[in-house]
Amino acid sequence: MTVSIKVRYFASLKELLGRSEDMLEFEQVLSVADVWRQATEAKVMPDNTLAALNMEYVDLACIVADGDEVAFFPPVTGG
Amino acid sequence: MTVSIKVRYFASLKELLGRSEDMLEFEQVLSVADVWRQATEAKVMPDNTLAALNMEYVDLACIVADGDEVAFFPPVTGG
Amino acid sequence: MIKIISEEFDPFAEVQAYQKQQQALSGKYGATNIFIGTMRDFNEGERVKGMTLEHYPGMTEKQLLAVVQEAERQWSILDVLVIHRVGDVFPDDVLVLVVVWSGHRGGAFDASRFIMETLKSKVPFWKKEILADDQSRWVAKNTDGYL
Amino acid sequence: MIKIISEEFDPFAEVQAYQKQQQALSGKYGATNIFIGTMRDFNEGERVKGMTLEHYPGMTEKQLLAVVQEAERQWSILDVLVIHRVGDVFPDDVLVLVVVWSGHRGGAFDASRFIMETLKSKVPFWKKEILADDQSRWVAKNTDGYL
Repeated sequence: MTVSIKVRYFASLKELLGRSEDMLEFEQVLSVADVWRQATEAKVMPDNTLAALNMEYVDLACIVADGDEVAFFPPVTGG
Repeated sequence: MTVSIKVRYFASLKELLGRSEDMLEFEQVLSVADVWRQATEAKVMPDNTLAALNMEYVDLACIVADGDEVAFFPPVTGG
Repeated sequence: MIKIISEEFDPFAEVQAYQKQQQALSGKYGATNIFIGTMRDFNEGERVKGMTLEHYPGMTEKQLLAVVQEAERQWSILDVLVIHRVGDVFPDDVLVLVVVWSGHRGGAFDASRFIMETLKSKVPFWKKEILADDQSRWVAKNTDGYL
Repeated sequence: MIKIISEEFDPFAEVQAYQKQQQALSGKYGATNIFIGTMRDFNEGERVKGMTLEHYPGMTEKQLLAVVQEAERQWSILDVLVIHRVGDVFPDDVLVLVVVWSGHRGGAFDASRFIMETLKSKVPFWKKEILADDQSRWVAKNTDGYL
Protein backbone atom coordinates (compact mmCIF):
# COMPACT_ATOMS: atom_id res chain seq x y z
CA MET A 1 0.00 0.00 0.00
CA THR A 2 1.20 3.49 -0.82
CA VAL A 3 1.53 5.89 2.06
CA SER A 4 1.28 9.58 1.26
CA ILE A 5 2.24 12.31 3.66
CA LYS A 6 2.68 16.04 3.62
CA VAL A 7 5.99 17.50 4.85
CA ARG A 8 6.14 21.13 5.93
CA TYR A 9 9.08 23.43 6.66
CA PHE A 10 9.05 26.67 8.61
CA ALA A 11 11.21 29.73 9.20
CA SER A 12 14.93 29.22 8.55
CA LEU A 13 14.37 25.61 7.40
CA LYS A 14 11.94 26.80 4.75
CA GLU A 15 14.62 29.21 3.50
CA LEU A 16 17.35 26.58 3.67
CA LEU A 17 15.34 24.17 1.53
CA GLY A 18 13.84 26.83 -0.70
CA ARG A 19 10.28 25.52 -0.30
CA SER A 20 7.57 25.32 2.33
CA GLU A 21 6.27 21.81 1.71
CA ASP A 22 6.64 18.48 -0.06
CA MET A 23 4.17 15.70 -0.80
CA LEU A 24 5.82 12.34 -0.29
CA GLU A 25 4.62 8.91 -1.46
CA PHE A 26 6.34 5.68 -0.44
CA GLU A 27 5.79 2.00 0.25
CA GLN A 28 8.11 1.30 3.21
CA VAL A 29 7.68 1.99 6.91
CA LEU A 30 9.32 5.37 7.50
CA SER A 31 10.30 7.24 10.63
CA VAL A 32 10.22 11.04 10.91
CA ALA A 33 14.01 11.02 10.41
CA ASP A 34 13.55 8.93 7.24
CA VAL A 35 11.01 11.46 6.00
CA TRP A 36 13.61 14.20 6.36
CA ARG A 37 16.22 12.16 4.45
CA GLN A 38 13.81 11.25 1.68
CA ALA A 39 12.35 14.74 1.29
CA THR A 40 15.63 16.65 1.43
CA GLU A 41 17.88 14.21 -0.48
CA ALA A 42 19.67 13.52 2.79
CA LYS A 43 20.65 17.11 3.60
CA VAL A 44 22.27 17.42 7.01
CA MET A 45 19.52 18.36 9.47
CA PRO A 46 20.47 21.60 11.28
CA ASP A 47 21.21 21.29 15.00
CA ASN A 48 18.18 21.78 17.24
CA THR A 49 15.67 21.07 14.49
CA LEU A 50 12.27 20.24 15.96
CA ALA A 51 9.79 17.83 14.43
CA ALA A 52 6.01 17.65 14.71
CA LEU A 53 3.66 14.89 13.59
CA ASN A 54 0.10 16.08 13.07
CA MET A 55 0.89 19.23 15.03
CA GLU A 56 2.28 17.49 18.12
CA TYR A 57 5.98 17.48 18.96
CA VAL A 58 7.56 14.09 18.29
CA ASP A 59 10.87 12.30 18.42
CA LEU A 60 12.63 11.67 15.11
CA ALA A 61 12.18 7.92 15.65
CA CYS A 62 8.36 8.08 15.38
CA ILE A 63 6.79 6.13 12.53
CA VAL A 64 4.55 8.03 10.12
CA ALA A 65 1.28 6.75 8.61
CA ASP A 66 -0.84 7.53 5.55
CA GLY A 67 -2.32 11.01 5.62
CA ASP A 68 0.07 12.30 8.29
CA GLU A 69 1.50 15.79 8.27
CA VAL A 70 5.14 16.00 9.30
CA ALA A 71 6.75 19.37 10.03
CA PHE A 72 10.35 20.46 10.62
CA PHE A 73 11.33 23.78 12.12
CA PRO A 74 13.97 25.56 14.21
CA PRO A 75 13.57 26.38 17.93
CA VAL A 76 10.56 28.62 18.44
CA THR A 77 11.03 32.31 19.25
CA GLY A 78 7.59 33.72 19.95
CA GLY A 79 6.34 35.93 22.73
CA MET B 1 12.81 70.63 79.15
CA THR B 2 9.30 69.67 78.11
CA VAL B 3 8.98 67.23 75.26
CA SER B 4 5.80 67.32 73.25
CA ILE B 5 4.78 64.62 70.82
CA LYS B 6 1.78 63.70 68.76
CA VAL B 7 0.34 60.17 69.08
CA ARG B 8 -1.86 58.78 66.32
CA TYR B 9 -4.10 55.71 66.18
CA PHE B 10 -5.48 54.00 63.09
CA ALA B 11 -8.14 51.49 62.10
CA SER B 12 -9.25 49.13 64.90
CA LEU B 13 -6.97 50.88 67.46
CA LYS B 14 -8.64 54.19 66.73
CA GLU B 15 -12.02 52.55 67.42
CA LEU B 16 -10.72 50.79 70.54
CA LEU B 17 -9.49 54.05 72.03
CA GLY B 18 -12.35 56.16 70.70
CA ARG B 19 -10.04 58.82 69.27
CA SER B 20 -7.55 59.29 66.45
CA GLU B 21 -4.82 61.23 68.22
CA ASP B 22 -3.40 62.60 71.44
CA MET B 23 -0.95 65.38 72.16
CA LEU B 24 1.43 64.37 74.94
CA GLU B 25 3.74 66.55 77.02
CA PHE B 26 6.26 65.15 79.47
CA GLU B 27 9.65 65.74 81.08
CA GLN B 28 11.18 62.24 81.27
CA VAL B 29 12.87 60.11 78.61
CA LEU B 30 10.11 57.94 77.14
CA SER B 31 10.18 54.92 74.86
CA VAL B 32 7.46 54.20 72.29
CA ALA B 33 6.02 51.63 74.75
CA ASP B 34 5.97 54.32 77.48
CA VAL B 35 4.10 56.61 75.11
CA TRP B 36 1.41 53.95 74.69
CA ARG B 37 1.10 53.50 78.47
CA GLN B 38 0.96 57.22 79.14
CA ALA B 39 -1.49 58.03 76.34
CA THR B 40 -3.87 55.11 76.93
CA GLU B 41 -3.77 54.99 80.77
CA ALA B 42 -1.93 51.67 80.47
CA LYS B 43 -4.51 49.83 78.37
CA VAL B 44 -3.31 46.42 77.25
CA MET B 45 -1.79 46.81 73.80
CA PRO B 46 -3.53 44.44 71.38
CA ASP B 47 -1.41 41.61 69.98
CA ASN B 48 0.39 42.42 66.75
CA THR B 49 0.15 46.17 67.23
CA LEU B 50 2.64 47.98 65.03
CA ALA B 51 4.37 51.22 65.93
CA ALA B 52 5.82 53.96 63.76
CA LEU B 53 8.01 56.88 64.72
CA ASN B 54 7.90 59.75 62.23
CA MET B 55 6.36 57.43 59.66
CA GLU B 56 9.02 54.70 59.90
CA TYR B 57 8.37 51.37 61.56
CA VAL B 58 10.12 51.13 64.95
CA ASP B 59 10.56 48.81 67.86
CA LEU B 60 8.64 49.64 71.04
CA ALA B 61 11.94 50.26 72.81
CA CYS B 62 12.82 53.30 70.68
CA ILE B 63 13.17 56.60 72.52
CA VAL B 64 11.05 59.52 71.35
CA ALA B 65 12.14 63.16 71.08
CA ASP B 66 10.48 66.56 71.03
CA GLY B 67 8.28 67.08 67.97
CA ASP B 68 8.09 63.38 67.12
CA GLU B 69 4.97 61.73 65.75
CA VAL B 70 4.29 58.27 67.16
CA ALA B 71 1.63 56.04 65.60
CA PHE B 72 0.02 52.76 66.66
CA PHE B 73 -1.96 50.53 64.32
CA PRO B 74 -2.94 46.92 63.62
CA PRO B 75 -1.33 44.76 60.88
CA VAL B 76 -1.84 46.38 57.49
CA THR B 77 -4.34 44.92 55.03
CA GLY B 78 -3.98 46.91 51.81
CA GLY B 79 -3.71 45.76 48.23
CA MET C 1 5.06 57.20 40.16
CA ILE C 2 2.86 56.45 43.12
CA LYS C 3 -0.66 57.75 43.67
CA ILE C 4 -3.24 57.36 46.43
CA ILE C 5 -6.72 58.17 45.17
CA SER C 6 -10.14 58.28 46.75
CA GLU C 7 -12.21 58.12 43.55
CA GLU C 8 -13.00 55.13 41.34
CA PHE C 9 -10.40 54.84 38.57
CA ASP C 10 -9.94 53.01 35.28
CA PRO C 11 -6.64 51.11 35.50
CA PHE C 12 -6.32 50.78 31.73
CA ALA C 13 -6.77 54.49 31.13
CA GLU C 14 -4.18 55.19 33.84
CA VAL C 15 -1.60 52.82 32.34
CA GLN C 16 -2.09 54.21 28.86
CA ALA C 17 -1.94 57.84 29.94
CA TYR C 18 1.20 57.28 32.01
CA GLN C 19 2.94 55.24 29.33
CA LYS C 20 2.24 57.91 26.74
CA GLN C 21 3.88 60.58 28.93
CA GLN C 22 7.04 58.52 29.41
CA GLN C 23 8.68 59.12 26.06
CA ALA C 24 11.87 57.48 27.31
CA LEU C 25 10.15 54.09 27.38
CA SER C 26 9.51 54.07 23.62
CA GLY C 27 11.37 51.26 21.87
CA LYS C 28 13.00 50.15 25.15
CA TYR C 29 10.35 48.26 27.10
CA GLY C 30 9.99 44.72 25.88
CA ALA C 31 7.90 43.68 28.87
CA THR C 32 5.09 45.21 30.89
CA ASN C 33 3.60 43.42 33.87
CA ILE C 34 0.37 44.73 35.28
CA PHE C 35 -1.32 43.56 38.44
CA ILE C 36 -4.85 44.70 39.22
CA GLY C 37 -6.41 43.95 42.58
CA THR C 38 -10.19 44.14 42.49
CA MET C 39 -12.75 44.04 45.28
CA ARG C 40 -14.58 40.71 45.46
CA ASP C 41 -18.14 40.34 46.74
CA PHE C 42 -17.19 37.67 49.29
CA ASN C 43 -14.52 37.05 51.93
CA GLU C 44 -14.10 34.32 54.51
CA GLY C 45 -17.37 32.76 53.43
CA GLU C 46 -19.51 35.88 53.72
CA ARG C 47 -20.99 38.28 51.22
CA VAL C 48 -19.33 41.66 51.35
CA LYS C 49 -21.33 44.68 50.16
CA GLY C 50 -18.67 47.31 50.42
CA MET C 51 -15.47 48.28 52.12
CA THR C 52 -13.74 51.31 53.58
CA LEU C 53 -10.02 51.64 53.02
CA GLU C 54 -8.23 53.70 55.65
CA HIS C 55 -4.62 54.87 55.31
CA TYR C 56 -2.02 56.95 57.12
CA PRO C 57 -1.46 60.01 54.90
CA GLY C 58 2.25 60.68 54.70
CA MET C 59 3.46 57.32 55.97
CA THR C 60 1.54 55.43 53.29
CA GLU C 61 3.23 57.36 50.49
CA LYS C 62 6.64 57.14 52.20
CA GLN C 63 6.47 53.36 52.65
CA LEU C 64 5.06 52.79 49.17
CA LEU C 65 7.90 54.79 47.64
CA ALA C 66 10.40 52.76 49.67
CA VAL C 67 8.92 49.53 48.27
CA VAL C 68 9.19 50.81 44.69
CA GLN C 69 12.77 51.99 45.26
CA GLU C 70 13.71 48.60 46.71
CA ALA C 71 12.27 46.90 43.59
CA GLU C 72 14.27 49.28 41.40
CA ARG C 73 17.43 48.32 43.30
CA GLN C 74 16.79 44.58 43.03
CA TRP C 75 15.74 44.32 39.37
CA SER C 76 16.74 46.02 36.16
CA ILE C 77 13.44 47.75 35.41
CA LEU C 78 12.59 50.94 33.51
CA ASP C 79 9.59 52.44 35.25
CA VAL C 80 6.92 51.72 37.87
CA LEU C 81 3.40 53.02 38.43
CA VAL C 82 1.45 52.17 41.59
CA ILE C 83 -2.05 53.46 42.28
CA HIS C 84 -3.92 52.54 45.47
CA ARG C 85 -7.51 53.37 46.22
CA VAL C 86 -8.71 54.66 49.61
CA GLY C 87 -12.14 55.53 51.00
CA ASP C 88 -15.40 53.74 50.23
CA VAL C 89 -15.20 50.98 47.64
CA PHE C 90 -17.62 48.44 46.17
CA PRO C 91 -17.36 45.02 44.51
CA ASP C 92 -15.53 45.11 41.14
CA ASP C 93 -13.86 48.42 42.05
CA VAL C 94 -10.11 48.43 41.49
CA LEU C 95 -8.22 48.60 44.80
CA VAL C 96 -4.65 48.54 43.54
CA LEU C 97 -2.79 48.82 40.26
CA VAL C 98 0.90 47.92 39.91
CA VAL C 99 2.66 48.36 36.57
CA VAL C 100 6.30 47.54 35.87
CA TRP C 101 7.95 48.34 32.54
CA SER C 102 11.16 46.48 31.82
CA GLY C 103 13.45 45.49 28.97
CA HIS C 104 12.87 41.80 29.66
CA ARG C 105 10.09 39.78 31.19
CA GLY C 106 11.90 38.33 34.23
CA GLY C 107 12.34 41.67 35.95
CA ALA C 108 8.82 42.80 35.09
CA PHE C 109 7.21 39.73 36.68
CA ASP C 110 9.50 39.62 39.73
CA ALA C 111 9.34 43.32 40.53
CA SER C 112 5.56 43.46 40.12
CA ARG C 113 5.07 40.55 42.47
CA PHE C 114 7.58 41.90 44.99
CA ILE C 115 5.81 45.26 45.04
CA MET C 116 2.42 43.60 45.63
CA GLU C 117 3.65 41.28 48.40
CA THR C 118 5.58 44.02 50.17
CA LEU C 119 2.75 46.53 49.80
CA LYS C 120 0.40 44.03 51.45
CA SER C 121 2.68 43.45 54.40
CA LYS C 122 4.31 46.88 54.91
CA VAL C 123 2.29 49.79 53.57
CA PRO C 124 -0.30 51.26 55.98
CA PHE C 125 -3.73 50.57 54.53
CA TRP C 126 -6.57 48.95 56.47
CA LYS C 127 -9.74 47.40 55.12
CA LYS C 128 -13.06 47.41 56.92
CA GLU C 129 -15.71 45.25 55.31
CA ILE C 130 -19.43 45.96 55.30
CA LEU C 131 -21.37 42.69 55.29
CA ALA C 132 -24.81 41.92 53.87
CA ASP C 133 -26.50 42.70 57.21
CA ASP C 134 -24.70 46.09 57.40
CA GLN C 135 -22.45 44.86 60.19
CA SER C 136 -18.85 45.85 59.61
CA ARG C 137 -15.59 44.15 60.49
CA TRP C 138 -11.90 44.96 60.16
CA VAL C 139 -9.95 42.57 57.95
CA ALA C 140 -7.51 41.12 60.46
CA LYS C 141 -4.70 39.92 58.24
CA ASN C 142 -3.79 39.71 54.58
CA THR C 143 -3.44 36.26 53.06
CA ASP C 144 -0.09 35.02 51.83
CA GLY C 145 -1.25 35.33 48.24
CA TYR C 146 -2.22 31.71 47.70
CA LEU C 147 -5.44 31.35 49.64
CA MET D 1 -9.66 32.43 24.88
CA ILE D 2 -6.72 32.38 22.51
CA LYS D 3 -6.35 34.53 19.41
CA ILE D 4 -3.69 34.83 16.72
CA ILE D 5 -3.97 38.14 14.91
CA SER D 6 -2.12 39.76 12.05
CA GLU D 7 -3.19 43.36 12.68
CA GLU D 8 -1.93 45.83 15.26
CA PHE D 9 -4.06 45.61 18.41
CA ASP D 10 -4.67 47.61 21.58
CA PRO D 11 -4.09 45.25 24.53
CA PHE D 12 -6.10 47.41 26.94
CA ALA D 13 -9.15 47.54 24.67
CA GLU D 14 -8.92 43.76 24.25
CA VAL D 15 -8.75 43.10 28.01
CA GLN D 16 -11.65 45.43 28.73
CA ALA D 17 -13.86 44.05 25.96
CA TYR D 18 -13.20 40.45 26.99
CA GLN D 19 -13.69 41.12 30.70
CA LYS D 20 -17.00 42.85 30.00
CA GLN D 21 -18.30 39.80 28.10
CA GLN D 22 -17.40 37.42 30.93
CA GLN D 23 -20.25 38.17 33.30
CA ALA D 24 -19.27 35.20 35.46
CA LEU D 25 -16.12 37.03 36.56
CA SER D 26 -18.04 39.87 38.22
CA GLY D 27 -17.46 39.97 41.97
CA LYS D 28 -15.24 36.87 41.84
CA TYR D 29 -11.87 37.99 40.48
CA GLY D 30 -9.75 39.60 43.14
CA ALA D 31 -6.62 39.48 41.00
CA THR D 32 -5.78 40.13 37.36
CA ASN D 33 -2.27 39.69 36.04
CA ILE D 34 -1.48 41.07 32.62
CA PHE D 35 1.71 40.58 30.69
CA ILE D 36 2.37 42.61 27.57
CA GLY D 37 5.34 41.80 25.35
CA THR D 38 6.27 44.72 23.12
CA MET D 39 8.72 44.95 20.25
CA ARG D 40 11.91 46.75 21.20
CA ASP D 41 14.03 48.72 18.70
CA PHE D 42 17.23 46.83 19.56
CA ASN D 43 18.39 43.26 20.05
CA GLU D 44 21.82 41.77 20.63
CA GLY D 45 23.40 45.19 20.32
CA GLU D 46 21.82 46.14 16.98
CA ARG D 47 19.01 48.45 15.96
CA VAL D 48 16.00 46.55 14.73
CA LYS D 49 13.64 48.37 12.33
CA GLY D 50 10.96 45.74 12.10
CA MET D 51 10.20 42.08 12.39
CA THR D 52 8.19 39.36 10.69
CA LEU D 53 6.49 36.81 12.91
CA GLU D 54 5.86 33.47 11.22
CA HIS D 55 3.68 30.74 12.73
CA TYR D 56 2.32 27.27 11.92
CA PRO D 57 -1.44 27.73 11.53
CA GLY D 58 -3.21 24.94 13.33
CA MET D 59 -0.27 23.75 15.43
CA THR D 60 0.23 27.20 16.96
CA GLU D 61 -3.37 27.33 18.22
CA LYS D 62 -3.26 23.71 19.38
CA GLN D 63 -0.07 24.18 21.39
CA LEU D 64 -1.18 27.50 22.83
CA LEU D 65 -4.44 25.98 24.00
CA ALA D 66 -2.50 23.13 25.62
CA VAL D 67 -0.36 25.66 27.53
CA VAL D 68 -3.46 27.48 28.81
CA GLN D 69 -5.13 24.20 29.82
CA GLU D 70 -2.01 23.12 31.69
CA ALA D 71 -2.05 26.44 33.59
CA GLU D 72 -5.72 25.89 34.42
CA ARG D 73 -4.87 22.46 35.81
CA GLN D 74 -1.97 23.72 37.92
CA TRP D 75 -3.55 26.83 39.45
CA SER D 76 -6.95 27.80 40.68
CA ILE D 77 -7.71 30.51 38.11
CA LEU D 78 -10.95 31.83 36.65
CA ASP D 79 -10.19 32.79 33.07
CA VAL D 80 -7.35 33.32 30.60
CA LEU D 81 -6.95 35.46 27.49
CA VAL D 82 -3.91 35.11 25.22
CA ILE D 83 -3.44 37.13 22.05
CA HIS D 84 -0.35 36.73 19.86
CA ARG D 85 0.53 38.86 16.88
CA VAL D 86 1.84 37.45 13.59
CA GLY D 87 3.01 39.05 10.34
CA ASP D 88 4.94 42.32 10.02
CA VAL D 89 5.51 44.24 13.25
CA PHE D 90 7.34 47.41 14.22
CA PRO D 91 8.95 48.80 17.40
CA ASP D 92 6.41 49.49 20.19
CA ASP D 93 3.88 47.10 18.59
CA VAL D 94 2.43 44.60 21.03
CA LEU D 95 3.59 41.05 20.23
CA VAL D 96 1.82 39.13 22.96
CA LEU D 97 -0.82 39.71 25.61
CA VAL D 98 -1.45 37.26 28.46
CA VAL D 99 -4.22 37.93 30.97
CA VAL D 100 -5.11 35.71 33.93
CA TRP D 101 -8.12 36.39 36.15
CA SER D 102 -8.08 34.70 39.53
CA GLY D 103 -9.66 34.89 42.97
CA HIS D 104 -6.26 35.49 44.59
CA ARG D 105 -2.99 36.98 43.45
CA GLY D 106 -0.72 33.93 43.76
CA GLY D 107 -2.42 31.99 40.99
CA ALA D 108 -2.70 35.04 38.75
CA PHE D 109 1.04 35.77 38.91
CA ASP D 110 2.16 32.14 38.65
CA ALA D 111 -0.16 31.15 35.81
CA SER D 112 0.64 34.28 33.80
CA ARG D 113 4.35 33.66 34.08
CA PHE D 114 3.99 29.95 33.32
CA ILE D 115 2.01 30.74 30.17
CA MET D 116 4.64 33.22 28.98
CA GLU D 117 7.61 30.93 29.64
CA THR D 118 5.94 27.91 28.08
CA LEU D 119 4.67 29.90 25.10
CA LYS D 120 8.23 31.08 24.45
CA SER D 121 9.66 27.56 24.52
CA LYS D 122 6.85 25.46 23.03
CA VAL D 123 4.48 27.36 20.77
CA PRO D 124 5.50 27.60 17.09
CA PHE D 125 6.24 31.23 16.32
CA TRP D 126 9.45 32.46 14.70
CA LYS D 127 10.84 35.97 14.58
CA LYS D 128 12.85 37.39 11.72
CA GLU D 129 14.40 40.75 12.43
CA ILE D 130 15.00 43.50 9.87
CA LEU D 131 18.08 45.49 10.83
CA ALA D 132 18.92 49.13 10.10
CA ASP D 133 20.76 48.21 6.88
CA ASP D 134 17.72 46.18 5.68
CA GLN D 135 19.56 42.91 6.25
CA SER D 136 17.36 40.39 7.98
CA ARG D 137 18.16 37.61 10.45
CA TRP D 138 16.22 34.88 12.19
CA VAL D 139 16.19 35.14 15.97
CA ALA D 140 18.01 31.94 16.93
CA LYS D 141 16.78 31.38 20.43
CA ASN D 142 14.58 33.00 23.06
CA THR D 143 16.26 34.22 26.22
CA ASP D 144 15.50 32.65 29.57
CA GLY D 145 13.61 35.76 30.63
CA TYR D 146 16.39 37.36 32.66
CA LEU D 147 18.79 38.61 30.00
